[in-house]
Amino acid sequence: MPLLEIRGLQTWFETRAGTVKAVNGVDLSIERGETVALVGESGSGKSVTAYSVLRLIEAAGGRIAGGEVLFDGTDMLRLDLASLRAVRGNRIAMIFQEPLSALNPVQSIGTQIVEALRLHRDIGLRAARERAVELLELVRMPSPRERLEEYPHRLSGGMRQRAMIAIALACEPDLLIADEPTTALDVTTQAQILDLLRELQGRLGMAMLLITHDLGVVAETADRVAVLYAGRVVEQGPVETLFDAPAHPYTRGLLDAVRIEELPPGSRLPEIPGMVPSLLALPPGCAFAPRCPRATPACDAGPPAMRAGGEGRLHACFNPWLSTVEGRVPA
Amino acid sequence: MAGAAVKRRGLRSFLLRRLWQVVPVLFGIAALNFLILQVAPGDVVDVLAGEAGAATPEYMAQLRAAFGLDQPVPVQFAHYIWNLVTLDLGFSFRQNMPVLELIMSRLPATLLLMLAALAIAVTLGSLIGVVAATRVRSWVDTLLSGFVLLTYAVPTFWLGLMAIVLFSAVLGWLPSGGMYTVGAGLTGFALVGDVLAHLLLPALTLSTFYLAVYARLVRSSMLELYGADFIRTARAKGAGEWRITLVHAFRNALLPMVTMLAYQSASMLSGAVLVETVFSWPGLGRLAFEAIRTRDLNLLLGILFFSSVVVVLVNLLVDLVYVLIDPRVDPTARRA
Amino acid sequence: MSGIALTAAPPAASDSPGLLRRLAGNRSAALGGVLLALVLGFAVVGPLLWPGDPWEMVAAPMLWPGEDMANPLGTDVMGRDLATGLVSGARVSLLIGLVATLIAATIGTLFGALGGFYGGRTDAVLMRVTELFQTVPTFVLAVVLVAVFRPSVTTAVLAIGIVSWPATARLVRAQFLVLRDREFVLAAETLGMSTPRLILTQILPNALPPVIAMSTLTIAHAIQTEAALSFLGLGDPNVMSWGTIIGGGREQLTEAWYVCGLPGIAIIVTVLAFNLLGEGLNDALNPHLQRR
Amino acid sequence: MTAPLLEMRRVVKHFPANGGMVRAVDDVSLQVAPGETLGLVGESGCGKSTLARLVMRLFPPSDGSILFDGTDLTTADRAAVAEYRSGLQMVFQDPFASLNPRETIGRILEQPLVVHRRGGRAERRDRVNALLERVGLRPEIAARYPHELSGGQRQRVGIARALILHPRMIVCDEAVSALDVSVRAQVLNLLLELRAELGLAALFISHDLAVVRHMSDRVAVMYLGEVVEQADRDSLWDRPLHPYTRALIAATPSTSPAARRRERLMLQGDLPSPIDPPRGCRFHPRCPLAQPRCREEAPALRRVGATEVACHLA
Repeated sequence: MPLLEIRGLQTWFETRAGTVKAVNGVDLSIERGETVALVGESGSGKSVTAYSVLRLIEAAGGRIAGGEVLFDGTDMLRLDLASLRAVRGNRIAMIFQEPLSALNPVQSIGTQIVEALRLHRDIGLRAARERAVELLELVRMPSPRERLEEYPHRLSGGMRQRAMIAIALACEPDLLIADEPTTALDVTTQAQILDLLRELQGRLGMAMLLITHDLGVVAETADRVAVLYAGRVVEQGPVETLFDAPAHPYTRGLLDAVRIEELPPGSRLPEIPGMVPSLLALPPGCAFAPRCPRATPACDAGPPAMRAGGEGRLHACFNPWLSTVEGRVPA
Repeated sequence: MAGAAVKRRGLRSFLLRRLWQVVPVLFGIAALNFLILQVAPGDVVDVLAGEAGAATPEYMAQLRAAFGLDQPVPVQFAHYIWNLVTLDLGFSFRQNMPVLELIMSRLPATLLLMLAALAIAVTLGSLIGVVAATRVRSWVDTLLSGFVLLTYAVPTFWLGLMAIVLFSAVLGWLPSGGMYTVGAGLTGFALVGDVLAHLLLPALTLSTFYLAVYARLVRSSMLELYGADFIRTARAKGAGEWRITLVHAFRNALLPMVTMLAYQSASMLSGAVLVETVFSWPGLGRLAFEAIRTRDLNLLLGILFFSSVVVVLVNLLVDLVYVLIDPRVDPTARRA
Repeated sequence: MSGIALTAAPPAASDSPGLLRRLAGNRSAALGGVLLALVLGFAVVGPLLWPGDPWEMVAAPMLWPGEDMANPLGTDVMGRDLATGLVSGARVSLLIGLVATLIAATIGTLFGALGGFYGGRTDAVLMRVTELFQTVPTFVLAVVLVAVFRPSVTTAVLAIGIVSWPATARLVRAQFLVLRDREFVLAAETLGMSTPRLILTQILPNALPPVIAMSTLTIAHAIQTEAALSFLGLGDPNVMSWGTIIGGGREQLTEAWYVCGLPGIAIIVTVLAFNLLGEGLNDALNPHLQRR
Repeated sequence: MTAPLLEMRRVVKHFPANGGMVRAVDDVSLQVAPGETLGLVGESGCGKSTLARLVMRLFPPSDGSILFDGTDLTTADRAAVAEYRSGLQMVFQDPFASLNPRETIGRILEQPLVVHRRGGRAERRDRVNALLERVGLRPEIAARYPHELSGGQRQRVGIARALILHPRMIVCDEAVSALDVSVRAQVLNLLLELRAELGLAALFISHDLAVVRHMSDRVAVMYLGEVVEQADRDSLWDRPLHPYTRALIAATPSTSPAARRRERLMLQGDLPSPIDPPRGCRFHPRCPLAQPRCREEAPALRRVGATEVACHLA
């Protein structure tokens, strides 16, 4: 049984203009100790999916309209609030994109770690503070004991994200959801944080759901990847084979567009024509069809189902690039 | 280095620097007063001594000499400033007392009224604000919105008058004016109780507007904070709604309220003038009313200067509170 | 006393054609508009229904409203007709409210725009002056000004205008500070646009909407201040305003509370109208709130 | 080498800030030849945006001089500045903030022509339409307001605005950072085409080294207000000399499987504050190769082969 299994998740937002179907039938599973990346452009529904797992989406104005989120066999969507809270921060923890705004500005780092501990563990204040120091050491925070008293605004961006990770790891979760954990950071700091996450994940044996728009981050961090487009997973599989030979035209287009360094400088970049469809009025068929170079009339008829492509690969496309031998053809 | 230690050390220098910043403000207020005197019809001494010959001609002449009215304006200004620095606010002929003495005798009553009104406004205001925020769009919330709108529209002095009609004249529950029962000779707890009974109506009247302001402010900051990232973090940690509301959201919602407090200390003093007039509360406001009626302009200017000083001091206090409750404010940094 | 907090909202992405429609669809704005129309109608039509001098003693004193249909709203302690007085008060209130706000908005916009655009020393000086006016209790200052310069409609307008501008100045300054560094303003600057043109065509149109909304609230506050001044006996001795009637009715408060009560209700309705309108405007002009 | 179109000579920009001086740009000298693209790369706070604004004359330098086509801008008269303004235009980062929300697209594009008194009404309209078409937008869009456009469309409008005066050089400050990958390629292609077609010189500023490399002939790397390395594109990419440049290249995540197993040069710590930057070499607290000398002595830019580098050890 996978640690987390998302089936047919639908998360909608009601707006004046109509229903925004931000997540429209996402299927995804994560095994214990595995890192799965959920990758997509803005508006693809990757963050909404992540928030739906912990049901944080309701406070953000969204509504889970359908599907199941099975964590260790229990459906998170059917849990009462008390049981849900017992999972949050305890068995599933989360870190966010903007560490400065994600940390309470008027509480010290120590207080915020201690809170995370004491919400789920029967532990005294003194012991909790000692544990907090250990956690800060674990995330390689320089001079951890002094940092307990420090407030978020006095730390650098990288240190804030370390503090955030320490809070998330307080109860040794089985699953860590990382929502664009390095997007707000500079490249050199990003490398440090990704390195840290990789190392901690291996050491603690926890699974990780990494939400990112950066395919490079995926390549360097994840075991498996799921590519989202307009609220659906269009392709998923092991990172190495998927990135080597993407089956879905969107995945291929995305990869080509970012592999700038492999092209001769100044040459024309492969581009995906057009733009992302409005989530208010999705086409009846494949959402990518209007931009797809391989589209056929069949693509507009109905949405393609997820099909197996071998080697743990899945794709939702009527006309995939299938020959793995042929490899990636530079456009 | 631990932030707390830095903060404690920074506090002293912060206070000193803030005190130093008060000087130009006071100077500005004095300049404003002087400017009013300069452009006022008639000469300064006419204005200061009040009309209708309340002051003796000798004193008028003495004043003219003291102000050096034959001197150029800058010299006159220097005189004026010197008088203020030496706390010489002049003499009120109507009341036959030095202005400063008059003001000091009335100050405690005003401070008592303001503090009472403030306490009511802050406690009830935050309570209503928090409740409304946790139940957005419920009847409590709608009721609050209506109450707030109405309160903004009701003139304070009119509210006071109507309160007197209802609670004193019709129901007879509370006294209609004054600070204590004259001639009752009460002492100890009886006196305190008597003053409290007299205080209740004016304090409630004065607080109503601010109560609405704070309730609205707390409600909107709470709502904004509910959408804040760190509240989401708290949820993701598994914190319960009560914990989120009180420990995370309300603690942060206090900050804008404290800022608002500083903004409104001046407004509250203005409100006190009217409320004291309505309830014959023997404070600065009542004194101002008497000064208006007798055209005792010197006293009026003294009150303006002195009440401004009170506002400056209150703002200083609020700044200090802010430094203590918001770790982001660096007391060693200059003002942004 | 303007406690209705108007934050410096990010400049609106609204274009005027949609504005009226949005206003009409906004409940507070619609209600405010109706109330304001009532007050305006009262001020315009009133003199036809109740002509005459509000100061004239026309009937027995302290007639209760409805007691004698010749004086439908009753008479005050001196036997003056209350309806005539209320009409006069409506005209005075609206006039003083509008003109004082015009003064305040002009000074405030000028101060805020200059400070926010030029920053540095100009801003520092202007902000010190603004702070000074926010430190002095505004009503006490207005009282002193009117008392020193003799009560009249003109002094009241000037005094209220002079004490009401700091909030506008702060708002405009905050808007300008934000807009000054917006990329579209920088883009206009790199085109070689002259400073006046930059301010007038790029910044001001984006900074004004919240100022307009705030001005509506300033009118409401100005009307309250005028009433308070008149109540204290600092009204124009030749003009009957709502505050004057309340001040006069105080002496017989318990016997004839309606003398104070009616003009108070008139003030409440008028102020409510402007507040609602201002709030509606603020919502309609503020895309930040629209999204909710 | 031909006479440079844009030349910065020892440009310094300091801002007063809370408790000190931000040394945003410190003694930077750069040149851009006609038709050449200079790439400028660095992390947040390295001073690259300040440099762009200095070049655009949005504020004056604290010291040093900026010459465009041989004219010193710090001392130029009004006419020369107006000439300069039309010769050098900028494409901004945020497609949502860089267009006035209260003006139509047509008005936004026409404005530069009006300000510089070019052409009659009809001529201006023709020019706007032609340019809209050139950047891949339909002319009907001229009647729309910015909020009705997508991010990619807005950035096309931003490019059109920068080109409408026929500039000789454009400054692109993070011009594609706010765009999604699929749209980014479209906008970069448009820039490449236009540059070739119009023979434009460009200063291309980005935090993304791969993008900068793709767009530029030469690349300069900035760290804490200083240029630490400058070279032609290929030398810098293939043989980076400064440890910071090497770390920057190593830290950029790559999708290619080969890159996954490469040896990394991992930097420790975070960027120091530009207020009171470190003494000696500004990079030494984070440099894995730092020597005692680096703490004491600030290295000057010197030529090593085809590269200029500011490092004692290079």
